[in-house]
Amino acid sequence: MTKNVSLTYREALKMAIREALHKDERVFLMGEDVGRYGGAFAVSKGLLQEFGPDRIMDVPLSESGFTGAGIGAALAGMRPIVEVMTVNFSLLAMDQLFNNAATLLHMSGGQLNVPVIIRMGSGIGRQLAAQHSHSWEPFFAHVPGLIVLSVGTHEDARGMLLGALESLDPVILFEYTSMLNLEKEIPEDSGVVDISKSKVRREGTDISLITYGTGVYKCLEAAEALEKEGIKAEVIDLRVLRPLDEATFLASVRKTHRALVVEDAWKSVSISSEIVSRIMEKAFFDLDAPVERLCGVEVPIPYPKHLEDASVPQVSDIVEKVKKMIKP
Amino acid sequence: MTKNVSLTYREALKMAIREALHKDERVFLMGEDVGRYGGAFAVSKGLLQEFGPDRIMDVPLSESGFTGAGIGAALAGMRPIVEVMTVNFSLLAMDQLFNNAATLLHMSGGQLNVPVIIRMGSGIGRQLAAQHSHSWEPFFAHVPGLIVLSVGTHEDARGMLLGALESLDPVILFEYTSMLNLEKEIPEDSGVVDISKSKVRREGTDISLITYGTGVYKCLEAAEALEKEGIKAEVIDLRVLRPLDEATFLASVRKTHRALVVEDAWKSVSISSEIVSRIMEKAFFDLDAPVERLCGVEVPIPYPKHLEDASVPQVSDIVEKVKKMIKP
Amino acid sequence: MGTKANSSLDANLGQNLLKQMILIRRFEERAAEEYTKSKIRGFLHLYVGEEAVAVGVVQALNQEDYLLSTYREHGHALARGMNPNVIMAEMYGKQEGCSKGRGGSMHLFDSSLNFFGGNAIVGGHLPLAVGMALASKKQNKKNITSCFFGEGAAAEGEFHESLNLAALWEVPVLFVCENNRYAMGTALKYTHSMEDLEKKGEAYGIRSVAVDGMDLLAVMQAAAEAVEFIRETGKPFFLVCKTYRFRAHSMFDAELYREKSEVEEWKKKDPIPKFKEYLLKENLISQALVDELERDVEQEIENSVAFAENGTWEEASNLTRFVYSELKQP
Amino acid sequence: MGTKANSSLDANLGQNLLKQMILIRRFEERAAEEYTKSKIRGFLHLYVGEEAVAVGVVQALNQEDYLLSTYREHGHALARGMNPNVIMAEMYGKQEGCSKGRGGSMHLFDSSLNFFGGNAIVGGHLPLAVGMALASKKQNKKNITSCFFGEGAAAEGEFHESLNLAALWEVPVLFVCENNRYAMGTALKYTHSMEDLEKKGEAYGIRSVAVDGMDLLAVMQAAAEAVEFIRETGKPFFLVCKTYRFRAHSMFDAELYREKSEVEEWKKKDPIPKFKEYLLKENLISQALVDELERDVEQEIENSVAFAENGTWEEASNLTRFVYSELKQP
Ligand SMILES: Cc1ncc(C[n+]2csc(CCOP(=O)(O)OP(=O)(O)O)c2C)c(N)n1
Ligand SMILES: Cc1ncc(C[n+]2csc(CCOP(=O)(O)OP(=O)(O)O)c2C)c(N)n1
Ligand SMILES: [Mg+2]
Ligand SMILES: [Mg+2]
Repeated sequence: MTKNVSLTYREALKMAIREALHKDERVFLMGEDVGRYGGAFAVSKGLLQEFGPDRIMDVPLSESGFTGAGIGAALAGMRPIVEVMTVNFSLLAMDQLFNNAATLLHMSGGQLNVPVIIRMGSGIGRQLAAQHSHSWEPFFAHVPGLIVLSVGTHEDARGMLLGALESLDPVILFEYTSMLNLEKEIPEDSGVVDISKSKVRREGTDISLITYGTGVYKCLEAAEALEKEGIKAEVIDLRVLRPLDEATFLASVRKTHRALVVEDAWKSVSISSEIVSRIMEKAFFDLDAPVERLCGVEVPIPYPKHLEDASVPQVSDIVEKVKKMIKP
Repeated sequence: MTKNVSLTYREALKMAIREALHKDERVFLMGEDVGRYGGAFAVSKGLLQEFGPDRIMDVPLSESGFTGAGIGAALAGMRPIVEVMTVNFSLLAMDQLFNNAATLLHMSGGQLNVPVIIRMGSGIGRQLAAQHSHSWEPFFAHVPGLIVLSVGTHEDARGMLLGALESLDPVILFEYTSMLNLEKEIPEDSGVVDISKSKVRREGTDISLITYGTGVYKCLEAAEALEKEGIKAEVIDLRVLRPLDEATFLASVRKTHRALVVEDAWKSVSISSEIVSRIMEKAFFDLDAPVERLCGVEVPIPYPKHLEDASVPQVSDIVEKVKKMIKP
Repeated sequence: MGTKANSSLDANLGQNLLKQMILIRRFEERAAEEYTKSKIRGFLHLYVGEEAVAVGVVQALNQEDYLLSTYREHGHALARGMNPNVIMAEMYGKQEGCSKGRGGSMHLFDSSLNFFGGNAIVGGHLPLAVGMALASKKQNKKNITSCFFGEGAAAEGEFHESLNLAALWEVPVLFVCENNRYAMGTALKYTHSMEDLEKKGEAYGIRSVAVDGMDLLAVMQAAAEAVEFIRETGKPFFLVCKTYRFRAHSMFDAELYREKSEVEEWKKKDPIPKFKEYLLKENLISQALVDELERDVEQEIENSVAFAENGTWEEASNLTRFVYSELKQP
Repeated sequence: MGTKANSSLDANLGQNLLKQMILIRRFEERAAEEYTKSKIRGFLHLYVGEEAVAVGVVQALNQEDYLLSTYREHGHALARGMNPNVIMAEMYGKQEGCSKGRGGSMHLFDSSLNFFGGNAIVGGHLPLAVGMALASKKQNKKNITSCFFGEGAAAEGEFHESLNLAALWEVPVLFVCENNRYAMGTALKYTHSMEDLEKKGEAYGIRSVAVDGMDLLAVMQAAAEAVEFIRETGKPFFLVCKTYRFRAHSMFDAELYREKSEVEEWKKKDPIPKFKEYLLKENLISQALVDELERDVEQEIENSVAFAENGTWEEASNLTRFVYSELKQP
């Protein structure tokens, strides 16, 4: 039996990057302050010293430029890991990501591959207000040609990047800054993650909680609390937001007949909207009640803690909601 | 009784811009090639001669710069109409639109208004391939702080801009280049459009076709064809994609008990996903069958006509789909 | 020192400017303290060491002029005359804050003073500045727009687009680049192939000057000349102020990327003692008055903390205010 | 003419380059014809008048070098040696096209010739070029990356970011700005505050040269010098070619923004007759050979149209091919 090790989400992310750099000499990490500063959130701290400036490249504030350069380097045979410091700044690189990375394979009739990995610190929870708290998963999940992953657990922090490294197509990795210091146990031999599959994080029979990212631990905690009240919630971590692995959540809904979708992103036109639609289309007759959504409140995120907290679903909100759904 | 006049979608758009310029001296139009070239699609042809270069401003290829300048001018008391030549290039201005236009009112605690109008030529249908055929309505509709409108008919081409001019908040206007030459009749006194409301474009009792943009005429044509087969389809033109006017489409679904959502944008995480979700949440028990979606096929749009046509719903697809839904 | 402006510096003005610099310095030191007590959260970017830039430039402007700044904007806000109370309350996230608590440290706004933020996307406010100046031109207003940003921002595409547009359209913008030699942990030489940033302005045909940003008198004079040029010609101006931040980038920064000794070297150029000694030497101020100013500043800061402490929290039920306008078109 | 290169021009090379220019010209004239017959659709941007730039620069490169171009790229593709058949078939949207019909006129790609498009977002390929050159550097390859774009593109933020990155990282990119004085209908003076675009390169510390883009020999020499500099130093180079497009921006353009007489003036500088006369005068070609070249070109073009006509349409069932890779990691 494998032993468990305890580590933070940050440490798990760093282990993955280190392993990628060791495994494949075509890999290099580029991004603002990844080197000398040690990474805006200390994820890459020490890597410059270990791998040198050719493989850990600090870049100027030029999101479109260096993201595009990462795509170009991928076209020319490298395996760049581009860090966009936070997803908020990816708005400056959208043209490169959507008009180039996502289209070149198709536009060239299959001639060109773009094996680039884009890592981005994401999400709300650090009181950084309206311009620094975006959850842009819904944008990326809309765009064909991209593979979009959400790192909701420590195991995935340890292994998703390595799974992404096996892809010939561009991969967008959402990492969550609010989870960086969180410590959890994972199996010592925890490794490469299959980036095509969702995962049932907890089994249950009464309702399916479908979520991703920061929602995973929140839903697990809610499921724990619900258990005490006699409600068995199944927790599905979507993990791959594009292309969606619908088989996993549909199977769950067909078993539980009820579902609640939970995410931090704003509600309208979100990942949740898509999940609800797929259930409507493919499991309508399995439902005992309408699927519901708990999402981010539609407001530019405010700075004060109590308002920030109020703007995304909390564990207690999930518990309350489920209870209302099951025992109305 | 008012007379009807016949005009193209392009002419209707131009009439609205002219009227806006006449009505309010704070209004000016800025964009690439809006002046001397006459507008990439000839929408603003002649306006430079009529209003002069201060009010019809050609700008360099600097989408982020001039969009931001439009936002700045709005902050300082003007009423800019910014034309982003096509929505494909708006990816370069996302930071300005989402981090500035959509947030300034909130971040400033209500101090600042951003009465800017962003017009964008949109959609597919001219064989312009993967980098020039985007339908980005879903992105914009996701973002609080923006008002997002879709100009699906000639009446709206004539009046939506004027409605938008009354807003103190940023308005995004999707116009459809594939419809520019289309000629239709509208009432001669057709004027300002209420930009908060959807519209029932055709009444029916058997199914609700919910759509927007290029979907409107397609659904009307489909409804016509279905009528001949004894199926009465109601056609809802959403018009305002954010904030959604859900009352209108929910009322329709409560009446018809069946719905098909139609749009050109890619299916996953789309406007349709949101419509389906709202129906799930608020009209589940009114449904006789699952709501379905006909959306863009998830591929970067290919160049050849037959493949381009195959990548978005056609009238015949809508007719077929409805027939299957109603008489399975 | 020894700039032309020396002789003409009025004692009142000198005292006022010294007080502003001390206020900014002490206010931020207090903010840092409150941060460690978790009264202030989020990102907090201190301006310590750079005070001469904000104070020197802002004094050259008038009340009608527009100002835009970055997330490192406490100095500009205070120099503009914003009340320390509403700034501190904003950093506490209280309703009484200038942005009703929504923005925090990075989003100070005061439209009554034409202070337009408090912008946290690096480079994102440059296009806004150009547009505001364009509006002034269209409205035949005589005001100018002043826009502060760091040298790191000058690597962004929006810098390029904004300078080109401002020059093309001939609009009255004062671009003030605060070259403090670091963008977070990335030194100038890793950010720009051309370290003489004023050369960049020239590539757009924009009049450009670099000045010692640690010397208040030098900044004042350069700013005065720049503002005069802009008001006369209606054209933009690019002013590079060479400065240094004495503290970390933000409260999260371990400062691995620079030597302590470098920081110590720069601290010798601290603009506050330098300017104070100048005033004393020129008999434009007395030590007693300096002490009084410092006491006044302490009091103002105490007041601001008390004001913030006594502020109220917004009701969570008001969470969705200010997403759309409550008023209709005037 | 009268450049240093003259004397050393080899007859074979001269004939070959003349043929390339004629091929590009005639190929595009034919494409325009097929457009009016609706055989070709979408946007079609002609390069007529600018042939000396593509031919002059591309001949200076070798097979290992990477090339990137815009939506006005037929000239670069043909100069690179792409088969006219697969280009014409691509414009017809046939499966036999270089991009399997997916791309059309704006998206020609040929990875076997290191030709990387065919990019239709103005300025969007500049960052790609920098990244490809960075890869070469990391891989210790000796090839360079050549990137063509218009003067309009130089107003985009991505131009600024790309030049700065290339200079900072010291990577081997040849930036070729085709200054044809118009970006669609917007003349240079409305696009750039500084019309001498080579000055822009200098602001990044990049060696920059402007050359007469209507003169093949001048372009050849400038390109040769630029390429030599890049290969020797590993650093970028900015080459501005002053040229002109004789035809409309695209097939949708009514050309309201310029005088016919201006176009006529520029047509007098047509690079093809100019170069042909030079070759004749220097006895590097005979009129008989010119006639033969022209006949060959006509034949190639006929063949390409026949090839395109005979091509097959992709099955609609294959619509979603090439969204994700069919192969796994090698
Ligand atoms: C577009 C964008 N990219 C990255 C960041 C993260 N960030 C905040 S400040 C900063 C450094 C900016 O340096 P500079 O412009 O020199 O200003 P300074 O902080 O030195 O005053 C970075 C990278 C951001 N806020 N916005
Ligand atoms: C980002 C972007 N904005 C706008 C356009 C529309 N557009 C296509 S070509 C063009 C003009 C480009 O001019 P220039 O760079 O000088 O190249 P030229 O066409 O003259 O060769 C414009 C505005 C586009 N394709 N991409
Ligand atoms: Mg700095
Ligand atoms: Mg041009």
